[in-house]
Amino acid sequence: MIQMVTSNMLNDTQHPDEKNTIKPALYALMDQCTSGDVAMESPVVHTAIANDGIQNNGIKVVEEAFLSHLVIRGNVNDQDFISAIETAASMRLPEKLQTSQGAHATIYWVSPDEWLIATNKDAFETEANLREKLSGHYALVNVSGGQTRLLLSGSNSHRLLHAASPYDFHLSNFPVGKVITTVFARAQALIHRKSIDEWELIIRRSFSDYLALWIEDFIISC
Amino acid sequence: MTEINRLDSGGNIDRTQKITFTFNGKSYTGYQGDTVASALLASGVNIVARSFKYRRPRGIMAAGVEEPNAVLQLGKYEATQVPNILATQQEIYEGLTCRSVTGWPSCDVDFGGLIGRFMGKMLPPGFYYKTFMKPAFLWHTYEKYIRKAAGLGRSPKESDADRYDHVHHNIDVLIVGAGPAGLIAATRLSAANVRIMLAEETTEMGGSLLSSQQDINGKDAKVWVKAALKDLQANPDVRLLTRATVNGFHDHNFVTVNERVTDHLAEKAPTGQARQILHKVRCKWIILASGAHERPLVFGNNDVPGCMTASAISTYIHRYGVIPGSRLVLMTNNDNAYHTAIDWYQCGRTVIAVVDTRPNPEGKIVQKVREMGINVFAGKAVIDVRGRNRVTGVVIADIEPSGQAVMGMLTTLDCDTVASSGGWSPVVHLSCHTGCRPKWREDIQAFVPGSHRENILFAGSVNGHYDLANCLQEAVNCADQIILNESLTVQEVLGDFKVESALEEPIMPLFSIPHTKPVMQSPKQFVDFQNDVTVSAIDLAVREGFHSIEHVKRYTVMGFGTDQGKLGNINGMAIVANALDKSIPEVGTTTFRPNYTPVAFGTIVGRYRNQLFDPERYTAMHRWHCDNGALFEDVGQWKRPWYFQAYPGEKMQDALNRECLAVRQSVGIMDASTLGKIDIQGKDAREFLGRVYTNAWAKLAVGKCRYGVMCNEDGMVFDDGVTACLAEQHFLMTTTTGGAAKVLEWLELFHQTEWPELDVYFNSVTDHWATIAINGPNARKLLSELCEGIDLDKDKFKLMDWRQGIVAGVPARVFRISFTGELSFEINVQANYGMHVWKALQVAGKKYKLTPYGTETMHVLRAEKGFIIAGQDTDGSVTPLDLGMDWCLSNKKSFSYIGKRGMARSDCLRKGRKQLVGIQTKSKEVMIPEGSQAVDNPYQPLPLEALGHITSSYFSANLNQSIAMGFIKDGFNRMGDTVYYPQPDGTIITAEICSPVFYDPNGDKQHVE
Amino acid sequence: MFYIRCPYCEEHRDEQEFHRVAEANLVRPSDPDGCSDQEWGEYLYFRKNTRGEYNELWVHSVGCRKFFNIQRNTETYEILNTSPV
Amino acid sequence: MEKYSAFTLFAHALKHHKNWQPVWRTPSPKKTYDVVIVGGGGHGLATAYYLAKNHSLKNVAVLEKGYLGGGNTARNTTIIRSNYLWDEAACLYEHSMKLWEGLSNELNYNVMFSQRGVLNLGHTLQCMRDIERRVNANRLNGIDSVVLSTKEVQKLVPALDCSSNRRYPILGASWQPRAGIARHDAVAWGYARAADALGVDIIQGCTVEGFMLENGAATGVKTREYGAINAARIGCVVAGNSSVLSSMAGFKLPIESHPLQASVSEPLKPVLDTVVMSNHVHAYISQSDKGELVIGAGIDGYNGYGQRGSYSTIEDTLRAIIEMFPSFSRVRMNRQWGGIVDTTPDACPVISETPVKNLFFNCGWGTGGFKATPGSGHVFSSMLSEGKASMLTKPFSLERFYTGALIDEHGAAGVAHS
Ligand SMILES: Cc1cc2nc3c(=O)[nH]c(=O)nc-3n(C[C@H](O)[C@H](O)[C@H](O)COP(=O)(O)OP(=O)(O)OC[C@H]3O[C@@H](n4cnc5c(N)ncnc54)[C@H](O)[C@@H]3O)c2cc1C
Ligand SMILES: NC(=O)c1ccc[n+]([C@@H]2O[C@H](COP(=O)([O-])OP(=O)(O)OC[C@H]3O[C@@H](n4cnc5c(N)ncnc54)[C@H](O)[C@@H]3O)[C@@H](O)[C@H]2O)c1
Ligand SMILES: Cc1cc2nc3c(=O)[nH]c(=O)nc-3n(C[C@H](O)[C@H](O)[C@H](O)COP(=O)(O)O)c2cc1C
Ligand SMILES: [Zn+2]
Repeated sequence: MIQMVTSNMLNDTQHPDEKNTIKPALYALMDQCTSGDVAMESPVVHTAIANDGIQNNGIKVVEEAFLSHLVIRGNVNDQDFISAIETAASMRLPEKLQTSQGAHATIYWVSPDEWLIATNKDAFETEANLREKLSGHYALVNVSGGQTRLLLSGSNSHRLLHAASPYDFHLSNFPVGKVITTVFARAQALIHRKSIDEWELIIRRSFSDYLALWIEDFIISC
Repeated sequence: MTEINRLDSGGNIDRTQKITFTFNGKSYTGYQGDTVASALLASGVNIVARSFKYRRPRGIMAAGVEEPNAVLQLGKYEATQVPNILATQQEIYEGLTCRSVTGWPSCDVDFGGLIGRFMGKMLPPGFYYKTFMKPAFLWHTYEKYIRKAAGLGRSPKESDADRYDHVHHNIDVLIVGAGPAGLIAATRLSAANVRIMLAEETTEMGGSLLSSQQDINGKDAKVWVKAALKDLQANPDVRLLTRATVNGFHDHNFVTVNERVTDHLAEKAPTGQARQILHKVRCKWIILASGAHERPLVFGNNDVPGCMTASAISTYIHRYGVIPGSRLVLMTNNDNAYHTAIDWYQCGRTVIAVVDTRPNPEGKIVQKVREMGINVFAGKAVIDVRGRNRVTGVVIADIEPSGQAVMGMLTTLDCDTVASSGGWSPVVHLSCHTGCRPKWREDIQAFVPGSHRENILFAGSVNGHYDLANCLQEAVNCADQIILNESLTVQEVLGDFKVESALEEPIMPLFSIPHTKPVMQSPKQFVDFQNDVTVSAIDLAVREGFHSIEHVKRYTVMGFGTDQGKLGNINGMAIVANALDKSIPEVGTTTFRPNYTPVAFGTIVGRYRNQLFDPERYTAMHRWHCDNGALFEDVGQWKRPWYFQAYPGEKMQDALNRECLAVRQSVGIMDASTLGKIDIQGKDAREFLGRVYTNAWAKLAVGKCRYGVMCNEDGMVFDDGVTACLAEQHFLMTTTTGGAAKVLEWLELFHQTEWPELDVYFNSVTDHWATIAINGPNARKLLSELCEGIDLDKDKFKLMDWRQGIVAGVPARVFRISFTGELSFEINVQANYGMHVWKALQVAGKKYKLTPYGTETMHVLRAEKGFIIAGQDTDGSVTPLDLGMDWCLSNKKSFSYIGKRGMARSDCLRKGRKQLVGIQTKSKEVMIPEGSQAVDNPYQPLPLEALGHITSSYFSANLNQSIAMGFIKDGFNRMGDTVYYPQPDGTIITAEICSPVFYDPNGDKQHVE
Repeated sequence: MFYIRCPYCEEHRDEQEFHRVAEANLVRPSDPDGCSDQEWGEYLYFRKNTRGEYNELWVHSVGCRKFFNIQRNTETYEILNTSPV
Repeated sequence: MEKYSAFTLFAHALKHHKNWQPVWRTPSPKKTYDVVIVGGGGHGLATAYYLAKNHSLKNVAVLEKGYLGGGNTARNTTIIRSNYLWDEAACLYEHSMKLWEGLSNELNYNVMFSQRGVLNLGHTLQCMRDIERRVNANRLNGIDSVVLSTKEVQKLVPALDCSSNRRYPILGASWQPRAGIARHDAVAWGYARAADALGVDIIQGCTVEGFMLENGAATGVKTREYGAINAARIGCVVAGNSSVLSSMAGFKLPIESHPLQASVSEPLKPVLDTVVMSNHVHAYISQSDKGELVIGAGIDGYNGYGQRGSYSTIEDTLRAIIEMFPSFSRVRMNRQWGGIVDTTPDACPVISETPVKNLFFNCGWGTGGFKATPGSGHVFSSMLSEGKASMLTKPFSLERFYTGALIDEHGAAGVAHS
């Protein structure tokens, strides 16, 4: 915590190579967003899903663009790690295949040592806040530009999932709040059941044009 | 054509819906609910095909998927042609167009028939292995004719415009077949709150009950079927599918079901609908209730149109109101077939006789038939059929109780239809797809499913329960077993039934009827109709030494057809057993494999065709590239700009020259976002890097970058890239575009399995960062116009440094690394800003004539500098030493890094290995094509010893000459030597071995102000 | 089509989420430089490749990205057990 | 051996085909043989034939646990070509190709070797570089091999979609006109018949369960059905089961056995006159003389001896076929099956002495050994008769996995799985 130095500080003169006046930073924390008036483009900006999304016959898909996505890595057996995260996020770290929902954020379980937090709060602040609390062996990675969240909803939404993925989405196997990462069309997605007929899909930017095309192809013929 | 064989009533067809269709150019009518087969039979059509080898006229023999003859070409339009559709499966719709796939000029008059009749003797099985060998050069010509003669339908020539879909299911129980067994199992389970799918191949649920006159609970079984369906439909957890074939049973209870959604509606699927759906089902349990196929008996000329299986005739009568003839002779070795005689009789047509091969049939049903006044000849068999295009009569004789010989007087009976029944073959196919073998049951003369590892249960006639009561009971037991095993609670007990048990007399073990003449001289007795395999063919195969049933199959091609021998295989096995004097189980079956019935390629592919075939991965700036003349190169799944056309039609080499000069003379811009990027955090990150890279990482300072090469454990280069030290315990690794996923998995593999004690985490950030490279003497000037917070002074921001600042208003990490040899900056911004920064650079770059360039120019520029591209200049057999990269190996590391031991193996250290060098053509304007092979003396006779190949070759506009890199044996020691590159056109390119660095060898360009 | 229980996600997933990596328990020699060519060759290439019960290393690549061991029968394709590495 | 020809066929027809002789005998094994060959696939049978024919070793037995030719020989897509990248491999496969060219007449059995040409398509710039490299190397080795443009490919194969708007457009191809396909079963049968005629005992239904070993040397085999059989030399040619056999002798091989699948469509009128292979989208296809499209699928990643693989592999393959041939979408798939292929780290075979004296292995042909059947048998018979490697086989010894002198035919070489 004392060692926390954002690499903003590295900018010009304080290169640690040259000036060893402060303790070197362990991790490079960077505010990657601009406060200025700069045009952002979401991964699906050029697809049918952009803006108001696409819908037909009881299936709707819209993007929840420009959320902050942060990967958290750490050891669940490390009580300090758990409590640091929980204090910083004011949320519980979800159990296996679960999510936890806060006012501004959702934390998704990804793997035994990996979680994803998606929040409408600033990524830098969130990360800084977490890093301030954390110590020991952990990692935080800002991936906000690398993925986006889609909201799939409607009474027929499960049909889209059944066409795209071999996983069992039946309520008995996939209750509200569960999350998995699985095969989706010929790419992959993190899928979270938000309510009976609402699903969050988190997909990678570089695959999003393809997936949007797939979704469009499905929805117009469903 | 009038429907001379249509009964006045009966059948599950809609007589208010008359439908017209075309067969072989002639128009026919039928009713909604007819198949092509039932409609053709109704109209008295006899010939639907010519046989494969002997070109004999063939008619419809069966009523379902086991039909071997009635194979049609379907379709009016080119794009919707479907080859090899079974008339017995295809429902008619208005305007349906189909024709026979064999017969020239038509299947009614086939000149091939003459050849077949006279040349037939020359065509025993495998005749082609024995002939056409001399003269050898003529084989190709023979082959052409063989190919033309073979093949059934034809492929469409145009692309399929229809849509196909896949649907995944995870369910508790899949029930295959909706006969009485399947239906009652579904009913019983439907009260247990489980997810069920019931899939039925035909158009209607009910199975054999639809073709018979049985009662359940005291009423016509069809009433019971309706009621059961109604109940099932009311349960949302039960999925009912008709026209849905369970075509494959795969490991771990994974099953594919092919649903033909619109084939009965029209040639092309109605707009918006998928033509077919592939259901991919993962189920806890399977109940196989797929029934049994009746097999015909084998006798002389048993293929003349008018010869059918007994049950098929009953099906045509009951399901379609069609009776396929006037005067019937029925031959059987069992009781069950008597039902067909009764059905025929009750239609008011003549049953000439029932010929029962059993010496003393006395069963209830036999009595009943006798009482109807029908002749029953016991202990006799049909040995031959009269007629060519249609049965005109049969020859019968006494048969020994052993079935081994016929004797006595021959009698001829006039008739136009011969039904035969040789017993039933359970549809065990699916039960065998995961490698289990069926087992023989002597009492019913049939194979039933063998024992299984999987959760698969068998109910009904598939398991040899031919009696309806037993059949239903077994299905109920299956359902109960699942309920018990899964500890399910049942709300109410469903599926109780009352059925009168109809005891039958045993079947006589008989498959093939002997003839008075020896096998080789008797009239043709067909076993596999589609492939023209006869008893004598099988007999000959066995005599020639093909004793294994698999050999017989392959030598005679029995069971190779579109029907996979559903009708004939068991008879064939029995004939082999007889010839070898073995039992049928000793001979065994051939292997059952998917598909149970054929499945369209399109269905298997589903949506994943054309644009959806494979993902196209785009960067954040992709749209700009599209709008600005980019042509793309496929790199892995990525689309990368290859080069940009400044104007439509600009030639590639012109574009490259322009781009290359722009970079070296002013500044160029490239989208480098596709490079793999891996975020590495943890206190042991440095140590880890030192283990997976060949060079040293211990001292890399924060703010610095370093190039690294990664090897496999065998010492061969597999990826390379630059890694930056972001903070003491935080690194950013870059990989090649194609290598990203592989490298990440490689790191994880070693971390998770070998060195879990190292504290480090890896995460892909490839998609998170948009990476823009600006290269050229004006790169700094350009950057300085948009950049804040970074001192760009060349001594403050040195080569292999990185800095953080603001570019075009966006926080960025800027790396001063160079793959072109020019002054170069790689700007990384969060990808949502990528397009903004890219565009801002375009605007600011105008005054420097900022030029976008693609991968090809990047390749030329790096080649001018002698930099390698992993994957192009390496191929998995190249060590860093072979590349002259000794400088990249650190032998001072305490840990034996990955690849170190591998590259120290004796062959990797031997003299004379191929080494990567520069190649300069003697005529500097001549380019050596990539892939050209070097030789020392091109005038030697073949084979020539190749010294190595050209890996990279370009025209360098900057140097105004060609440049190349390539491997040469012992190349490092041969600088200045001349080598030759012989070309396919006979020319020889002369070149000199040189340093691969063609441009700016001292690296001065990096130091421009 | 295998149905594989990931020992980390603790539930069954379709085969498409996984891929096989290698024979299980191939341990990198602790002193590679001390190995003879023969020993190193054995480590690199020579495998049990058992017909019958066999241990393999798989990875839940479209999922939790964790490597794990499978004990399965290469003849019947039954999976007997999966366990974390 | 009775001579086969149109004339004898006619003569037999006159006698109602009553007098054809068995193609091979059904002997019981003797106590002792000069050479025992384990595995009655094409390679084993060819080895036996050449031992008898070229090395005058007639006291030879082939032991086959199932029916002869029932292993991968029965289940491969029959592609025959010799356009391999590395000299060592190219020479071996070209040696085989030359034998194919006279094989029907040599064996007096028409193996229906159809030199209809093989195309290896390139879909990316790197594919094309690799193709150029391989074709150039082939030419120096005297192998007929050329690079074709997209246009030329289209002309050869009208059904192929060569337009530039495909996901992975076809940029060109390598073309070997002498390459082609053959009738796989006939190859096994032809060799068996010819070997039998020279006195080789072919024993089907005879499973080798172990070796008799004395002082580090093999002296015979133990069989399940017939007990011990002595042999001066033993050659194992058991493809996917090689590791099973080597473990009986106490050593491991650099081999892993994987399922490789294939499928056929229903028979069609001629629509594809050559063989089309694509490494990149990964599928290969030809049309047999009977009319079915024969399609080779990918290899499954896991080890398996089940002669079947995963359905997703079949899906992937058909996706690739429809990407290349969109007009085949309504054609239907009739049957799919699998074999067990013995893969090596460098996709080249092992033809080698072993740590056990007098025991030799010929294996590791993996996904592409059918084409090598005559050549493999030819060179292995020399090894068995001389007890050591020849020029052609030396590079393929086990030794290379220690020295590192691998002959890496992966990737760059357009190995594909056939
Ligand atoms: C789907 C598929 C497609 C292929 N496509 C091609 C292609 O297009 N072109 C090409 O060139 N190659 C292809 N191959 C590879 C080719 O089939 C094989 O490399 C080749 O057939 C191997 O021949 P073989 O005689 O060595 O093996 P096999 O034919 O497999 O013979 C080995 C024999 O050994 C027997 N055996 C095993 N264990 C024992 C024992 N303990 N005792 C006694 N006998 C035993 C087996 O029963 C078997 O008959 C393909 C393979 C497959 C599976
Ligand atoms: N007395 C006899 O000799 C005898 C012989 C056989 C059958 N039978 C009678 O037949 C009935 C047998 O009933 P059952 O329920 O066992 O069989 P069934 O023949 O009535 O039903 C089986 C159903 O399965 C379907 N099917 C088969 N394979 C399929 C697949 N792969 N995918 C989808 N559907 C498939 C068939 O289309 C059929 O509708 C009983 O009524 C029995 O009395 C009598
Ligand atoms: C080149 C080739 C062509 C084949 N053609 C057919 C065919 O037309 N019909 C068929 O049913 N099987 C065909 N087969 C597959 C065989 O029936 C069988 O599945 C294969 O030899 C594997 O044997 P198995 O299924 O008995 O294990 C073909 C096999 C090969 C190798
Ligand atoms: Zn997992």
